[in-house]
Amino acid sequence: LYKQWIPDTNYENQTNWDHGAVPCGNDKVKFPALRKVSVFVETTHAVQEMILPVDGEFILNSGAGFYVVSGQDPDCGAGVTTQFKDSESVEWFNPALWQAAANLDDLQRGNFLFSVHEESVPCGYDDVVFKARSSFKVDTSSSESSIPVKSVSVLGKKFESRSEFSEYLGTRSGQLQFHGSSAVTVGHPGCEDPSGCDCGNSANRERICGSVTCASPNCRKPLLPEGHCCDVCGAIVTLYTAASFNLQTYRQRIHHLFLTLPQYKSIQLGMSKVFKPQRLMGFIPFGSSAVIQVVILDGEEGKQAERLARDISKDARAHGSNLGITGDEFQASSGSSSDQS
Amino acid sequence: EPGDTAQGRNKRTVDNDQPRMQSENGHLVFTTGSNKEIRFQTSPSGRVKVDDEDLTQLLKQIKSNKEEIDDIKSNGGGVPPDVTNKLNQLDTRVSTL
Amino acid sequence: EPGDTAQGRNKRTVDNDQPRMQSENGHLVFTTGSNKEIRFQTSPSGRVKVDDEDLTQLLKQIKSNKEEIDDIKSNGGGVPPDVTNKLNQLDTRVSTL
Amino acid sequence: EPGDTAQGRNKRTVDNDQPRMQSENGHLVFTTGSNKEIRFQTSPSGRVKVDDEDLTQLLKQIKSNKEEIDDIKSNGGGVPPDVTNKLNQLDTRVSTL
Repeated sequence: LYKQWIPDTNYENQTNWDHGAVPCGNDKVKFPALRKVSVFVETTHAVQEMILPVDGEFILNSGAGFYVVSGQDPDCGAGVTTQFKDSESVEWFNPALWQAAANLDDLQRGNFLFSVHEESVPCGYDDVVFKARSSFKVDTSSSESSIPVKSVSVLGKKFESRSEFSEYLGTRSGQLQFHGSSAVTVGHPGCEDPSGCDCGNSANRERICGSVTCASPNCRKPLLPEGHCCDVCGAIVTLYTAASFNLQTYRQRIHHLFLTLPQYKSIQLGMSKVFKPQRLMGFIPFGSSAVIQVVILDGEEGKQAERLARDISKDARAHGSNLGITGDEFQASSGSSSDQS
Repeated sequence: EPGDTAQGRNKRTVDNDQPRMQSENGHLVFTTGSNKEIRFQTSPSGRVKVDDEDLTQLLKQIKSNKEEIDDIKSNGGGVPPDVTNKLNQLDTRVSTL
Repeated sequence: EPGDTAQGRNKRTVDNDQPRMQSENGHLVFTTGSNKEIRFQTSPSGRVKVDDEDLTQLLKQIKSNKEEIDDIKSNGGGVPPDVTNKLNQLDTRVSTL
Repeated sequence: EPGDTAQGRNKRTVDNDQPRMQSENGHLVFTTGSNKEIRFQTSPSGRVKVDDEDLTQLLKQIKSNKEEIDDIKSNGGGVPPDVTNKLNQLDTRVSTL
């Protein structure tokens, strides 16, 4: 999948300024001396004075720049001293800071996919995208020495070779954009298995869940999906698959069959291959097996989610042999499950 | 811009990119990517000054210096006093022979 | 200029009176305004460098070149060997007359 | 950041190290702190141009001007016509003695 980083350090982003507005021609702009930052500038701006950080950079989009006016800028207020915000550390492993999509088009159109927390952060087989017209600063600290991904796109350039990207990380821009204890390494193989691949982020589970605040679930029997940090209200469908199962095709099928229906318009659905612990007689763990986990949330107590789970289950049974599905079960936070249905 | 839109796919080299104004440990650095220029465009009444020096003016001076040097190389400069003295001396000696 | 077209909206406010620094298709362009300067000022111990050349130093060199040229024009440079030879020759001939 | 903690203490000195871009009566002024440089860096294939002049080229010219001046100072430039005339004159006079 494609995972896109959400925050930016763009000059035009008013949330990056302490006064909540992009500075204009009567304003004095101050960057804290030790704010190491890369700032993308999209258009032309008037400034009265700009104090730069001791280490930093301004990336000038074509047509972008700075000019000064003599006297007052009529399109600006009385003039304030405004600071570029020294935003709190923004971490790679924060699942709230990423958007996922099946391809670049969907990414651009805003057709994002829902994922469990561990998979919201880029998996080893994912293509990572930092928006083309944007600057950023990401803390890549992790307990592992490196963070492997398939590719990384920065400022519209896609890096697919390990050496090229590590060269980029050594440049001034690279150093201002990526910091932290581990290095992002590019060139990890993509997911070659049509039935899906395990994300591989469980090693970073603690770090990922550390930045998640869970809401207290408002349902009888909250569920904890594999790879998620919080108990949720909704339903989980587990699919057992044969070699012919194709995750991408199946994702599209579910989308077309169900998610386009009006009653499911507020549903969040995520599906992926996970390793599910196996339990002998229901409680003695004896290893794990790869299954397709479909997590369904409706933002409420889970009734709609349960309804969809039953629809998916019914579909799997009716068309399982064509789809490569050999078995299915579901659990809902209402307490009901496929065992009782 | 044409070209800028096509950015996504094929830009392999690291340095083929937007110009930057950077600060490096307090140094102010202006950079451009490969094949790109840094240009100073002055208007007749506007000027670019580098620490009180008028850049445009001085660049003209470089060329006029070059012209004067070329002139000196072909036509000579002033006459060195030693030469003048020697010529005068010889002149006197020849006149009194 | 190519690229000027892309500016569209801001063109009116960014008129010629304002000195500015702007990216144009990857080139970095400093433009002075009418009667307005662009100045690069370092501290007395700082310097302006163009790639690996010390611009501050070289601008001084332009002026000292000019001074040396002026000096050569009024006082001459070294004595060309031809002249020295000819003078010596004449000197010898005059002495042996 | 490491070092971020040091911010408070060194504030006064650090401030001076921050490069600035500002308006001085409508002039666009770039400044750096003490011992800090302003640098213009193009890629190997890029250039710095002042109006229509290639600055990199002109900076080379300054140096070659200096070399030519030094050469003129030690070896002389062309022979001034006055000197040539005088030498010819003397030569003639000496020959006819």
